[in-house]
Amino acid sequence: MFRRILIANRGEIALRIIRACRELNVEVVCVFSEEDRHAGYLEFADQTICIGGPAPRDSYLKSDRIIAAAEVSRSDAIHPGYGFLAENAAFAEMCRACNIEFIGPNAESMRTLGDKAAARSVAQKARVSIVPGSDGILDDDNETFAIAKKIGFPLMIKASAGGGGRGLRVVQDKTDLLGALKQAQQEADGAFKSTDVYMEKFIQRPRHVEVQIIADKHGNVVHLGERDCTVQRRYQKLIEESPSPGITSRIRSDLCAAAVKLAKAANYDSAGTVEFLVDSKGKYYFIEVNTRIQVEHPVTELVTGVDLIKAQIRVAAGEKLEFSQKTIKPSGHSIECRVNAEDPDENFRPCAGLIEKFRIPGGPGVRVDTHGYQGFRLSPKYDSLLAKVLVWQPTRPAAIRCMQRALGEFQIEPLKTTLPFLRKVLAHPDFASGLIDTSFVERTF
Amino acid sequence: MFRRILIANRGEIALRIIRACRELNVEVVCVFSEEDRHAGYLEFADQTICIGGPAPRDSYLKSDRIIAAAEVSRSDAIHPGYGFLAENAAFAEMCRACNIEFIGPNAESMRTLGDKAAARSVAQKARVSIVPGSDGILDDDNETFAIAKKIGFPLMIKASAGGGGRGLRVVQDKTDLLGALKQAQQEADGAFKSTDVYMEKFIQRPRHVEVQIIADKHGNVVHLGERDCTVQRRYQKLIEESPSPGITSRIRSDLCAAAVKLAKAANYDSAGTVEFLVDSKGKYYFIEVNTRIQVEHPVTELVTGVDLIKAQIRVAAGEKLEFSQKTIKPSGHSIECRVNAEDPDENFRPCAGLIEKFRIPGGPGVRVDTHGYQGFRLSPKYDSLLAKVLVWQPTRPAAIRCMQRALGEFQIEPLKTTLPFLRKVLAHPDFASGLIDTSFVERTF
Amino acid sequence: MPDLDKIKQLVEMMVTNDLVELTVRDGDLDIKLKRPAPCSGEMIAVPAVRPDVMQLPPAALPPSENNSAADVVDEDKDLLEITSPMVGTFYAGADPESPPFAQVGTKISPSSVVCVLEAMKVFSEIKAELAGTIERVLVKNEQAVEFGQVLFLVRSD
Amino acid sequence: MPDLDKIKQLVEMMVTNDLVELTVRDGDLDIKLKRPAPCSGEMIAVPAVRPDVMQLPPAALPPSENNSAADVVDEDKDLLEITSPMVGTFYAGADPESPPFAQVGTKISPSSVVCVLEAMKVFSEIKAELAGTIERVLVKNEQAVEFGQVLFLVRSD
Repeated sequence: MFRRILIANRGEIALRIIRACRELNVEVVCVFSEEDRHAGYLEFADQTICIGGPAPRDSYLKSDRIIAAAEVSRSDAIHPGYGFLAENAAFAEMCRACNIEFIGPNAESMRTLGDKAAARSVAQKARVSIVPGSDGILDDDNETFAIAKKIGFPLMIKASAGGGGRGLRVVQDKTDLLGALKQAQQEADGAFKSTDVYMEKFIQRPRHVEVQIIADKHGNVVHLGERDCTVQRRYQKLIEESPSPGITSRIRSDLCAAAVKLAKAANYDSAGTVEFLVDSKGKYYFIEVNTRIQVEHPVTELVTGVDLIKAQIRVAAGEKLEFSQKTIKPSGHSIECRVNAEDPDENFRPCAGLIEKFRIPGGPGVRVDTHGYQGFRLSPKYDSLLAKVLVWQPTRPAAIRCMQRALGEFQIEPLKTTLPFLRKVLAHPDFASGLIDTSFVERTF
Repeated sequence: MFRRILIANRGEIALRIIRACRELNVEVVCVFSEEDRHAGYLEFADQTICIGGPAPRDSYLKSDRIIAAAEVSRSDAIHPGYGFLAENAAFAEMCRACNIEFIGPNAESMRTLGDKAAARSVAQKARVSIVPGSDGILDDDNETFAIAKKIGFPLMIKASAGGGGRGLRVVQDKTDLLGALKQAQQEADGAFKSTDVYMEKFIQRPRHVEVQIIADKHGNVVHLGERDCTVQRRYQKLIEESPSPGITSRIRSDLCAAAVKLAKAANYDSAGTVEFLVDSKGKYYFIEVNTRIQVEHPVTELVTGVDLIKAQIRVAAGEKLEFSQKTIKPSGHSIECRVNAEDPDENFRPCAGLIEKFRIPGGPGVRVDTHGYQGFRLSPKYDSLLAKVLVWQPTRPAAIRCMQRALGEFQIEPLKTTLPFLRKVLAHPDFASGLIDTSFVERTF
Repeated sequence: MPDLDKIKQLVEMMVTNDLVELTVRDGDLDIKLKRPAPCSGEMIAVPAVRPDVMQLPPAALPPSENNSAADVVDEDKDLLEITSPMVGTFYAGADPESPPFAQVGTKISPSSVVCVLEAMKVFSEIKAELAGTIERVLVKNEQAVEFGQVLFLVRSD
Repeated sequence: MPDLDKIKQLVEMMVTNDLVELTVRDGDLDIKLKRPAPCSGEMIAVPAVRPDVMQLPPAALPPSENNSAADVVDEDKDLLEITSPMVGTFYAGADPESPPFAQVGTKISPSSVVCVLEAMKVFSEIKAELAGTIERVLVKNEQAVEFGQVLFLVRSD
């Protein structure tokens, strides 16, 4: 096991990693930006090192300063958390070149899975179904028709340089195909100075379901069940739960098996997440792999009893997994709500400032992960995630009631937060029924 | 299910019951004394009713006012929590006579088990071993020798009116018996104006192990495993855990079976605890039954996944138990530490006053039950229990590390608390080994 | 009369420099100025009085039962209070047909019965324990009352 | 009426020196000034600077590495600071045998090299960027320094 780990992150995930290190009896070094100097979680580190100014590019993204901090503090590993440098393969290689273990997958696996096209090809080789698409630019009308026929309607035409919906057309049947193609090309040309467009199957009303995997350096890969992250707003996850209320146990085991196959095919050797879209008919499509720990990892911890951060650190230190697929028996139901310092009445505008009242929920079945406290000044310079409220109960209805109770107890003043919004979602009959798709929030609220 | 429950208690257990009611979708009425008017947990009740002055005899022990409060608020049940009226069979009968369900066992069962002699005789009938004793006053020397021979040495002679160690003698062998008897009688006469003494086996270096049971009104009795409460100071439990680190699985199943037999013999129909002493050779002796929910009940909740308060309310409402002995599968290890507002350096003198800083631990495996918060003024009028810190981990060593981490995070200022003391206990090798007895704290610290 | 301009200058000095008290005495002249002390931050330490934080289905309670002694606005500090010595249901008169024992304007002596409180089927006559004229009745007939709740405000004669 | 100018001076004296009360009595003249006590509740809002709350086995860290910029006592507000622009190891001289670039009393100009910092095997000469005389050296040779840590205090000439 490592003797001392440097945490190259901040906020709730830094605190989460500190907690894991404490329980592993590993010393902790925290780097911080000038903006975070007075953050409470730093009190729990054995050592803290200022690495630069408030802007991430001046501190949490400064790989050389972080490695220098690991060197002067004689840390033997760096935990990158999520975001910042967590999926930067070059940083991982730099760490290892300096004899500091990067707590994450090997760089090659990270590079492959981090590249969308390469990950698709790994998935195809592992016979994991991907979202059918043109795999290239559409430049010939006959070919376009042929591909469209293969993919099936409805489909999407997307600008290669795309983003923000520009150069994007949903095509319902083949009579509209060429017209939509031309429109998309023109729009793409106007927006991105490129007429390059490609084609992809349009997954109708999908759920977002992801599988947690963990692998060691000895070839063992175990999945820890799935998380359902269908409640999103503008691609930001708001609520996650496990098990998914929208898939059958048959699909569940298919997804989990696919995730393990993919991880093995990519020689994966850390904690990671394989993301899928599942359509209303239960057909699933691999979309991407997150080669890091995720915000919503505690959902899985609550149903499996596995501490993912501790497990991730152990495998990074070369230990074999302490459990096998057989010993993992998920039980009960877990839900996570992200409490962001954002004003739901003002289009989720981030709010920052001094927290004058902060009473977190507690009692049975409730877990709160937060770096906030009464007297904490939330910085406007970083993301607005203030707390993760998690519950575990034997059944989903009980978990929903427990979450409603916990959200009701949570008092934060004077900052605006997403608490009132989350309470509305939890009380919504469609959420209770579980029969929702990724457009639920935007359609409903 | 009840429509509205009145909580006849205060502090952390009132909040615990509020939480259970919220999750059961039952309305909550809280009674409070003038001293508790501004307590934060009252904010979570649907209705609050002041029932009298600060002294418990003027409020929380005023059965007539509590029942009147239940009547005016149209509550259909009263939850007594622990302490106060929780084990008062007359109060339970009064409630039921007023058509208000008392959330606890039937009065007869409560009366029988609440009386030490009656409970011993129930245990004997159910063939559960009890601490051998004279079952009456020692008034004949020959008989005294005969009983002593049956009980075995060492034994204790105790004043019937006793307390505080006066009139108490430990006798190592029979040559000392008559001398000790005379001394004890004289001392008892001086202290209590009564020479009545009785004899009981002296259990050497015992552990305190208790079994959680729950029974419904349909004859179903289920045990939920044991809790080890050996870490005590002056008969006050400080740390509880489950499973017990000091008994074999054979003794465990014997204890649990004995507890179920006893509960069945007494027609028990609520949540309760059967307490045992276990000596160093693994021999166990029934001591008493607590016919109420206990402070340390969450320890059992964490290893079984059963919400005991919700289950207790359900059976009081006439529902059948949702689980059977077969479906209860305790897993992992749980520890509770009681954080009292007491100064460990000043002989555990209670401390009260304004809490200016209160940052509770969180993260994986940690549960905190507390009615405290930053800005809360702890009253000197009631008991000093401020928070219960609980952890769950797959193994006992991991649970100890997790608890050390959690106690390290807990910041309370400026009140003195037992936190530093608890940290010392958790770090002690004898606690880690688990090989302790009820004198551990007094011998060691 | 001292120079008003100078007083004005003193006041400005106070405000600019955040003084809370200023006294000048010079011979017959005696000027004393005071400003309120700023909020000391205690706000943080004092728990808010029960906001509606619960988002669960609201309780369908009879609305009149939600009064508590703390809610009574203390409008007139000179008035005396008759408070409830118990928890129960308030009855203004001996029975539904009878007139109330005490209404606004009723003169009372310490031994006057002002209402009946019922708890657990037992009806107790409540005496004024003080003398004066009823100025306000703060509870309605058949309303539930808690311990210490103010029932009447009385003007001492 | 006393001299307003003198009162004004008294007030300034109060503000500058953070007095909360000032009374002057001289014959008939009697002046009393009061300012609010500093806000006492702010304590709650400001997190304490890392007390040793962790009770777990303490880290066996080299003691010299525990300095942080925040710990440096700001004794003299007139002194200028030279801070570390990076995270690394501080070297006072070009090599172990060489004398330090800057010691107490050393005169420096903006282009003077004051130390070498090493990070990831790269040695960087750090320039003063200001002129004056070194008044204090706050770090030891081979000590680890963080970003923004004060290395030298300089008296401007």
